[in-house]
Amino acid sequence: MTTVGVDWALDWVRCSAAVVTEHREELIDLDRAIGDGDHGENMHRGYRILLEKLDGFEAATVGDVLKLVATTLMSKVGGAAGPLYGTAFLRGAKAADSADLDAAGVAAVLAAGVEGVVARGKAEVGDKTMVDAWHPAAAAAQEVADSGGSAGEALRAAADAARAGAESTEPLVARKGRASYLGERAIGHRDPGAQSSALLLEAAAAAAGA
Amino acid sequence: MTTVGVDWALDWVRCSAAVVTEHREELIDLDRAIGDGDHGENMHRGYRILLEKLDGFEAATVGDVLKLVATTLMSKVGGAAGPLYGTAFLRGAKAADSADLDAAGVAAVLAAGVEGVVARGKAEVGDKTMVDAWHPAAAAAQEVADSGGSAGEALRAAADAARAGAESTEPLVARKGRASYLGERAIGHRDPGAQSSALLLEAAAAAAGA
Amino acid sequence: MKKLINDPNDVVPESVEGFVLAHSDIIVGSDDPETLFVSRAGGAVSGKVGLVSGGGSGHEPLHGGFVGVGMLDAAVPGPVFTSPTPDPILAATKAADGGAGVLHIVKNYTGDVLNFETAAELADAEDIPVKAIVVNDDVAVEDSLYTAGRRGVGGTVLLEKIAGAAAERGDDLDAVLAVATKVNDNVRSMGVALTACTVPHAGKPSFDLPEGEIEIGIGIHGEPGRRRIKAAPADEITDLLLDPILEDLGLAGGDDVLLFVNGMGGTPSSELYIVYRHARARLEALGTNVTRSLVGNYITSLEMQGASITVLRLDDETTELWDAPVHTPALRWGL
Amino acid sequence: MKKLINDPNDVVPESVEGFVLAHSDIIVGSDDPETLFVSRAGGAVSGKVGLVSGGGSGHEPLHGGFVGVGMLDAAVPGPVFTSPTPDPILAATKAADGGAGVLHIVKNYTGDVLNFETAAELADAEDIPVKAIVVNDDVAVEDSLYTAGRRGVGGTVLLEKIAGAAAERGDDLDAVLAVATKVNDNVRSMGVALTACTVPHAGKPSFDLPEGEIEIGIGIHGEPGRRRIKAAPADEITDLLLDPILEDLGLAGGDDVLLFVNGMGGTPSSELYIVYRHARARLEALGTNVTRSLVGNYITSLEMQGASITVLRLDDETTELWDAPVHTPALRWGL
Ligand SMILES: Nc1ncnc2c1ncn2[C@@H]1O[C@H](COP(=O)(O)OP(=O)(O)O)[C@@H](O)[C@H]1O
Ligand SMILES: Nc1ncnc2c1ncn2[C@@H]1O[C@H](COP(=O)(O)OP(=O)(O)O)[C@@H](O)[C@H]1O
Ligand SMILES: [Mg+2]
Ligand SMILES: [Mg+2]
Ligand SMILES: [Mg+2]
Ligand SMILES: [Mg+2]
Repeated sequence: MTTVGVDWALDWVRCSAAVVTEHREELIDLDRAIGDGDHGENMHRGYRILLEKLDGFEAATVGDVLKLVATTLMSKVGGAAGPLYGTAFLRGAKAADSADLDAAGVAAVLAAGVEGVVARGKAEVGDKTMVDAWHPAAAAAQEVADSGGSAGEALRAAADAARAGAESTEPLVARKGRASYLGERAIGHRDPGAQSSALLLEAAAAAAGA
Repeated sequence: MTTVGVDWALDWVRCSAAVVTEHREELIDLDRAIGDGDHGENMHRGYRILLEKLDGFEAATVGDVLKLVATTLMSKVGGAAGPLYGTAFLRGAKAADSADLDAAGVAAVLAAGVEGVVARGKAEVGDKTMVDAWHPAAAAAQEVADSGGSAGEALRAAADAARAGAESTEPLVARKGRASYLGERAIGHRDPGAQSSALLLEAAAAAAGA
Repeated sequence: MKKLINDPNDVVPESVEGFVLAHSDIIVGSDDPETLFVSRAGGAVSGKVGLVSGGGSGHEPLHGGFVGVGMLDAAVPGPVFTSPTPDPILAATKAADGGAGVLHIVKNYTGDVLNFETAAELADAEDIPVKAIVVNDDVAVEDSLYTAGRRGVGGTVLLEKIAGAAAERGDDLDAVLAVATKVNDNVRSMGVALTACTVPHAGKPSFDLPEGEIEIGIGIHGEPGRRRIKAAPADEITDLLLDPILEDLGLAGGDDVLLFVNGMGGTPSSELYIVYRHARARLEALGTNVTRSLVGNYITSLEMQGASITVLRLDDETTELWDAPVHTPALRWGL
Repeated sequence: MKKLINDPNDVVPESVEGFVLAHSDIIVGSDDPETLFVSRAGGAVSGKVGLVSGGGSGHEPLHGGFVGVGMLDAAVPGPVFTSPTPDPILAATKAADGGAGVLHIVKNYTGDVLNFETAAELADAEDIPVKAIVVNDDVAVEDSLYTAGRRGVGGTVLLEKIAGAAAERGDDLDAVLAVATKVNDNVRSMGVALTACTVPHAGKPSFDLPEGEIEIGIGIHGEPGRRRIKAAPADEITDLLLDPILEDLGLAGGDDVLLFVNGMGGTPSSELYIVYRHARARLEALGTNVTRSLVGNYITSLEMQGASITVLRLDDETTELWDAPVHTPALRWGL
């Protein structure tokens, strides 16, 4: 797809809800290892409620959908992930106030999202957080846009980069969030928030058929 | 031995301390199954202190020794077994106020002991308590006395009867003590107090070389 | 076995030592470790009936946690799950005697009954009048001539508070015994274990309870219960505990009750409140008024996971005595 | 997983429902279950600074158990181990506001900090002045630019009591914040886990801790600690917890301190007193005066076995505020 629009955004939410449900236990186990074991349940709770809210929801722009995602995650997920994802989607929504997004639009949404996460959480790349998935994803989308690719291609590149980014957290010591209390003991474990971010971005690509 | 005296009584205490130490865990496990898991430790504590008290203890009669046993168990064992054994040995001591006991004397001591346990604990034979060991033991000693046997023979018969008596508690439902709370679930388990009684009476026979 | 202890032999004396230090404003320990007991810091209250309880350790805060103004005068901790011997009970009885006699509050276990009986005889020989109340509120146990009778469990806590208030207001020994008897007659309990506990000396759990199974009708000494069932939702378990209590107590609509949900030591209080919630709904559906409540770890079994429910039928007198000020390490209000 | 619960989804609301029913003389629950919080039965106290705390559930009695006269005005329970969202925090803030502003008492975890921050912004938009104290007393965590900073643990309980008393005596928002800051600056904690806990939704223990091993430097969310060691006697473990506290606090001989030994939920109180005994001896050997003590389950991790030690350096003001009357479900004296 050259551009993605409101239908894609709605599909993104639905696909996200599906992968979050499917990977609920995996995310719980990742969080049990270096956190407190709630990340899968938190994300699952948020997306379950989000799905309900989608029923009869009228959106004119991609931003409308992303704003619903933002406020729902903010008010239903809790923990660290809730406000961070909430802010990411809120900033993303502001960057997406049109009916359709091309590759540059996709890249702008992702860049705004990363900025939101960083603004709230103060984490840098390499701190073993969701930033390690979002940051390369936004960069990869921007590259596709720069080289004239489609929105779908941008989303696929973002998803691939996010997956690699999530994997890249495994050898790291954490410097933010709960895993930072573990010191060296966090080494060898993937960050749950980076993994859920990769799942959400994979859902975004899937929703675009990319 | 035709008669047993103060030396035997002192040896009985020492042999008892040894078997109680050796069987401490077995008694704990029996009590874990149908009680609260302390019987082995309780008996062990009592006899350890008793051994210390034996050091330099001067006794003129078997009764003097049994009285020391009685007061020590009474004041150091606690639980149900402490007062019951305490009373048994106290009554036994009163029945043994001579330097030497023949078979009839042994039988009289054991009979007085059983009476003490029953007076305090109100249990009958078949209630799955230490009475199931002491009662046949006293009866067996009396039989040996009646048929003109020696003190050693009386103690051996008592020990054998006590062991059989302890075994006989296995198929029973308990009607006294902690095991009575279990109803049918006590079936198949040997009563810990009957088992410790059998051990003590075996020690009595061993101390007489019987 | 995982415990925050040093030598198993030192568990009780070290724990009591820490306990006395932490609460030295209101309690003292006995001078002689051979006759270990704790009593009120101020000594016996002249002219007041003294209240003494005790039993095996491992049920904390029972009984030491209930020594103080408005409740017990002295408590005697035995070895873990083992009744104390007569000597320390006698020493505690003397320490609690303010000249008006002493009430022994004894949970109905053969060992406790026998050792307190002997101590009472010894006290009598020293001219201290002693009466005893034997608490037997556990409906899990059949009360018949063919058992040792019902065990004393959660009702003991409520009885110690209410009888303590009666003594504090100046009742004489017979009157305090009468109040205690009224509480014992109107209180019933039943417990459940999700996991077994481990006696330090034994080093192994008191019974094996596989994942997915629970023991109904458990006592407080890690004895197995009357039956083992599949794990069930809290509301169902609550019903299994409450039904025999209600039946035995014969509650009538309009009765006032105190509802006490007790933790066995290893259960989070959040779970106790889930049990409380359903028990309360059941009682209210019966037309009973839950006018007083107590939720928490008050009579425990070491680290056992589980709970017990106790229901006490109240009247004006027992309600007033429950509300009276109390200042002990584990129960405190109005002071 | 063995728990006295019904559906894992209902653990928090059902537990809070039971909790509110059991303590209806002093607390109320919010009307809207979507913004779940508990607050004082009488409503906001006019002219008094309101104190609001909250965080993931599973640490009971923290924080709901500390709502009442002399302590918190409202508490917000999130899902188990998950910070509540801004909506209920805002609702609780409004309920606690008596016109003198509101202090948010926040334990230092990314989730808590972020959600309370958002709620404070929303409250500000409704003209309720909010200040926040972020409690970070856990010396198990390195406090550096390269971590999320120290966690808030046991010190939170002491801070809520002392700041609550300051608000109750009429201090204004800045003054209450100053007292809270003083407590936070003078308190340090460290914990140990003997067993892991199980989040109801996860259904599995938060980490595997084999027989014979313990986790030193544990948090209250079932996070693994900083290191795992062989099980050791209680006195040794106590030293391992106390040493970093003493070092970080830089106690001097002659200092007055409050010694707080906290149970993680599944540890019998008898074991806590064994820890207390040794910690107290250590402090006294340093020439420190243990003038106040607290021993019990006050900030827990579900059914985890383990304990934490907290030491607070006291001065005359904080001692007086600690002693001031308090009447909450979990802490009560003088009333
Ligand atoms: N400061 C931060 N910046 C970015 N992401 C963070 C930060 N702190 C935590 N996270 C992310 O949040 C995830 C944990 O989310 P979750 O388990 O839902 O919350 P909590 O840690 O409060 O239990 C971590 O895996 C990490 O990716
Ligand atoms: N009423 C009784 N009469 C006779 N023996 C009894 C009675 N009650 C208990 N016992 C004996 O005491 C034993 C238990 O002793 P012990 O475990 O030391 O005490 P406790 O039951 O108080 O833990 C039982 O096995 C039984 O033999
Ligand atoms: Mg988490
Ligand atoms: Mg026993
Ligand atoms: Mg016992
Ligand atoms: Mg969390």
